[in-house]
Amino acid sequence: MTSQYDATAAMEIVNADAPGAACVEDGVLYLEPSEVAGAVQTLRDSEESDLVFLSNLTAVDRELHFEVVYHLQSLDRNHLLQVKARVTDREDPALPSLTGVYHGAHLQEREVYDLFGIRFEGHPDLRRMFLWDGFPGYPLRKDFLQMPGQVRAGLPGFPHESEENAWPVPGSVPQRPQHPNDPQPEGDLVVSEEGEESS
Amino acid sequence: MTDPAGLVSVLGSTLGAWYDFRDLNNLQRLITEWIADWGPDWLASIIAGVLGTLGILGVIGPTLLILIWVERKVIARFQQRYGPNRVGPKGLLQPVADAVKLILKEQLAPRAADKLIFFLPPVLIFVPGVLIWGVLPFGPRMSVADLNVGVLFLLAVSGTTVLVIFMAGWSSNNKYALFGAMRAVAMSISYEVPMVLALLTLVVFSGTMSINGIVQWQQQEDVIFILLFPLSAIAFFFAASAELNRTPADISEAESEIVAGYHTEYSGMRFGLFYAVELGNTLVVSAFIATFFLGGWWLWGLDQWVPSWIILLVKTGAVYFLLIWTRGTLPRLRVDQLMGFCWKALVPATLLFVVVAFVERTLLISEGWDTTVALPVMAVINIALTLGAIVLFARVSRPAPLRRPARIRMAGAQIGGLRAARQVASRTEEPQLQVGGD
Amino acid sequence: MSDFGFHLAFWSLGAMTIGGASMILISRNLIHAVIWLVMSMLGVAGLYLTLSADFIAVVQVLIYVGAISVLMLFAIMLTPRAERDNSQNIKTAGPAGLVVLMVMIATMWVAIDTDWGAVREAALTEQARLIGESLIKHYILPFEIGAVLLTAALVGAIALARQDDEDAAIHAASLQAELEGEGAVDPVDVVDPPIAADASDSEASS
Amino acid sequence: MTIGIEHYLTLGALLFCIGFFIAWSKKNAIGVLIGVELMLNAVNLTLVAFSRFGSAEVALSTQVFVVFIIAVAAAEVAVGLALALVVYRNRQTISVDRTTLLRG
Amino acid sequence: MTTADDTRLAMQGTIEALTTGDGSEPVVVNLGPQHPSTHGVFRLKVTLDGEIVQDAEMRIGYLHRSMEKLAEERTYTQNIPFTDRIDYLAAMSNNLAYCLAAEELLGVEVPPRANAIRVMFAELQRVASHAMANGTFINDCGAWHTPLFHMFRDRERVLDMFEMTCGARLTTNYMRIGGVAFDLPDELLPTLEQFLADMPENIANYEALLLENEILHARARGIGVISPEMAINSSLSGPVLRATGVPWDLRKANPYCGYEDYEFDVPVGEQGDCFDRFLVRMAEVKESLRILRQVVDNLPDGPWLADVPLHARPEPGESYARVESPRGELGFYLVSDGGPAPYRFHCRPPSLINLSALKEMSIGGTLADAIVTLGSIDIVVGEIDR
Repeated sequence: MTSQYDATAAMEIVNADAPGAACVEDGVLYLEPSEVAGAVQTLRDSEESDLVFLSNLTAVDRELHFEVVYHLQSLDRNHLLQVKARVTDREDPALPSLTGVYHGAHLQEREVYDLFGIRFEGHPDLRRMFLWDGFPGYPLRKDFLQMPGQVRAGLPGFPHESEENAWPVPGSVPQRPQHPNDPQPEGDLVVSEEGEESS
Repeated sequence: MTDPAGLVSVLGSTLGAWYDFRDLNNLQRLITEWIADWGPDWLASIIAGVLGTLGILGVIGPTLLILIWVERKVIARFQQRYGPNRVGPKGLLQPVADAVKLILKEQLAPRAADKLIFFLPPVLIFVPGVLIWGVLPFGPRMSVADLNVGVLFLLAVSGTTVLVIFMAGWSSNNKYALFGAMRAVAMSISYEVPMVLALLTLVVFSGTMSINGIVQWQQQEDVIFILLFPLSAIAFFFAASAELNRTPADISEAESEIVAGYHTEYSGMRFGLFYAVELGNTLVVSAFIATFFLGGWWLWGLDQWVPSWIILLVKTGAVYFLLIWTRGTLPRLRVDQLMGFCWKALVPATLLFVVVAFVERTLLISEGWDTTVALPVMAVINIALTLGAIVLFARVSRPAPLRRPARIRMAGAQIGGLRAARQVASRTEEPQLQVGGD
Repeated sequence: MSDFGFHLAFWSLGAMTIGGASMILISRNLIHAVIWLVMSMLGVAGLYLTLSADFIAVVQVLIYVGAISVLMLFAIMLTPRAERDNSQNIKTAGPAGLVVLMVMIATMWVAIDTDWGAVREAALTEQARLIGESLIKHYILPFEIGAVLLTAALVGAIALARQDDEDAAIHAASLQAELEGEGAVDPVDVVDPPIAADASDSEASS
Repeated sequence: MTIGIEHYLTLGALLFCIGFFIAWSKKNAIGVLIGVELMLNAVNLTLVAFSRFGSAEVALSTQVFVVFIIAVAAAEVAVGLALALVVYRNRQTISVDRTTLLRG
Repeated sequence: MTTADDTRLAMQGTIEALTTGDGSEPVVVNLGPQHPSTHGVFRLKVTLDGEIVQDAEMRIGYLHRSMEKLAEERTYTQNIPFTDRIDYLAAMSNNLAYCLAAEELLGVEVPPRANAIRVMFAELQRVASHAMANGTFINDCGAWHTPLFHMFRDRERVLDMFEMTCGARLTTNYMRIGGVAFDLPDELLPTLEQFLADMPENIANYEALLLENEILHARARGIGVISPEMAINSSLSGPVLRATGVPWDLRKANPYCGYEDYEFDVPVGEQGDCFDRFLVRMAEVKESLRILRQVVDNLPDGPWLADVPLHARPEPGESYARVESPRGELGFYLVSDGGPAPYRFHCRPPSLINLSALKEMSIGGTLADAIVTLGSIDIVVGEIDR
């Protein structure tokens, strides 16, 4: 059975080599954005953690910051470790590339760059993979709005649910600045007869 | 009273009559004589020529249509499906439907194509396809042109197809077509050598270059050449199938690699011509294989009763089935493997058999052996030589990766990464699946 | 030799040969020139048939049309960037035309005027057998020399065509020169550069 | 009127002159080779004409001579094209008038 | 680009080819989106020197439907039909992987009968997908569709069984969060028994036809070789990884849906070339039949779907569930923020990641080898582009 590798043990390994590079927050290992490559290298090479297989590399747009998630798997010891790295700068998010450590990271990093816009320094061939080069914006970002009238991507509530308790965690959604293609307050865009404005 | 062509007269008076369809030559001879006595003789020769070509086109036309149907049905049967059965009774009209479809399709030409050289190949490829039929002997006196350099004529005409394929590939201004053309040219040039050498053994042994002469020699000696020179037969079969671009040597129109090879840019009836000529060539090549190695229109005396051209068509059908069979089952060889096989295997083998033919021929003549005894002995020797050559080649020429067997082991309990891999690899007991290797 | 069919054959094949040859003169594109050459050679093969030399006709088709023209097309393929126009060199075309014209008039006058003596009616039969025997019996020495010549040509062509590193360096250097637009590079400088050359050029060719 | 030897000889002469003009005036090396081939063909044609119309003992030797000419022509084309290839590699061109290295 | 630029580019190409390569001008050929053997709209820009491949560069994105963005707009149950359009040749495995991830997020307990049915259909899907993979691989080697049609006959029988249970052959949409959508129809088990009875004889025919085939050995042995270390570092998975000798199979390493109860084996190759991948797939089909035999023998009865409220709303958190799909390790990473729809829906595509080593495998071989290597990796473009 693949066991979850203990995050604190991994943190000791990383900190022993590069002090202050890793910290554990509610059971998940977070790495310093600048130290990611070195830390993952030590995790891969150390005999005890032996995380030789990069299973998954993806990113999540937590609206205040980007979160790049790595799932590292040890084949011989059969344990899996989830490592995260926060990128706070939303204008030009950048992170050191893992292509030096794992050859498998080439395509997955290009995908994250293509859909999130996170630049990976040191990646030999960082180009958009799915979309054409002139594509405006990065689709998987929460503020890449497709449907007019939406504050951000995502389903606010079940269709049958009423409006007010649509969002369980009030206050967790920061109000972001007005976006040009938001509907103007005068309501020139009439959504439906009931006139129920969602913004 | 036997007819000069060796036909036994069945009903006494039928011999030589125009309706004796066993030897179609009677018909032609009577018509030309009838014209000759009232009209100018040059008209008679022209009519004879026209009759000959009409006979050939009469044979090619329907057999081509039926062959397309037969090939698709047989390959379908290999692949556990029915093959064409919608158009006409049991799908017989499918080839007609294909032809009509191709005629109606629009004939595109790439904009940057070299117009003159782009439009010539479909016509020019038809010329050698039909010319070759002229030399094929359907019966003792039934061949349009019984040249005494028949074998050389056959090689010369099949040599010109190389040029036409090159023109097609070069002028369609398309990378795949260029690849296809280069491959086709390189391959048919190198496969002409084993073809020439294979036929050389026959010419040397039968002493004549005219194809009818070869068949008559086999009739005289009551032996068919495939028994005497099996390796030449195999070499000629493979070289001819390579010349025709058929699997396992269809690299010049390899669908999976270079889309459709030299006729990628051709559409409509132009592609139809390429396709029809390819099938026509397959038919004529299997007819020649039957003539050279299986005794052509002669079958141990049967040809005096049954019309000779029926025997030839039956043998051609058998060889044609063999060609379909290889096309249906064998995967394709790579370009360099094909070239290697030609120069490293076929050419030395056929050279060996040319020498063997010379030696046996001179022994036969100088010693004056009685052929009824000498030929079977030679046949046995030659068959042994063939098997020896094939086994020797199979052992010598295996490339490195093929020497080691491919093994599949079951991981059992050891699931993991590199360490588990080493443990699985180091296991000593017999692997579950072992394939290849010597 | 006088019936209508023979006349038809001779004049049509003659027209085909001369037409093909003259089209080579006119056509612009080199590939077209080779195609016209093939047509004129087929015409010549037909003329051999009218002269009932069938062995020579078949050998002509086999070797000229089957091999030599394909060899020329290969040469054109292997020189992709050489310009493929088939145009005449105007400076030499003028005087050449005159000389050729005079040679033609002279030979044609000789051909037509002289009396060639008794014309033999019966054509040779069984050419293949006779030529074969004479090659082995009477002309054995030229036959062997011919064999040696062919092998020499074979080995020579391969040795010339094979490209070693030195040629590659010269080829690259001449391309580089053309890219920067300077004049043609003298191969001698590439193979053993003058002493004063800077370091980069020397190890390019070593 | 019957087709005599003069017809074939004039045809051969005509072909020879065209080949000669091509070989002399073409700019491209392969064009020159084409011209040479035409000249050789013309010679072969006249030889076969002699073999057909000439006296008996000359008939065979001319045909053998034609076979030798064809063999030599093939060898000559092979070596000629190999030379053209080498010149192309060094000079990027096989046009005859621009490769004047030996002019000195 | 004007022809002047073309010639300039060609000259640069030649110069660097001359100084490095052996002197003939490199040709760039597009094994473009429309090509008979790229298994869908997948473009490989191949730089060739003569027939030798010097560089192979992938251009993908022709089938990109931005599934991960759409999934954020739909509830967990509405996302299930998306999953079987990601890898349309192994829809059941996709459904299974997504449902496992969602169940992990929602903390749902799956009844034993549902687990057994899931294992049954996952293994049936593996048999059908490997039949497709092996058939097209040999077709790329040039065999004129004959083995392909033989293997398609078996695939048809599996697809008929899918149609019997969930009405669809390819996009099955059969699994739900907490179990499967419908119970097995009555006529399924007899058909499955008949299928299991016929298959060994079919497989014996394939092995007789293909394993000793000298031309297939010549075309596939020693082509597209990759070392175990490079395979693991390039995150290859599935038959491509096992062919190099690494015995890694998620069904054994991280058993889900009760795989630990079934006794089966994991075939492992030795050289890691195209032929070994073909052999591993052939052996895996036999193992899947073994599992199917055991599933049919002790199929538990009881509920086939846990009572999960249709509008279940998971706690904020994330889950990463992985399944051994026919192409390799297929994973779903779901992040929930308490809303009805996943905050982030990511699918780990084994086809795309297996391609990261395509360049190393095909450089040095000929164009024909590159096609055979691409066929042996068994890609599905829907999964690559998502």
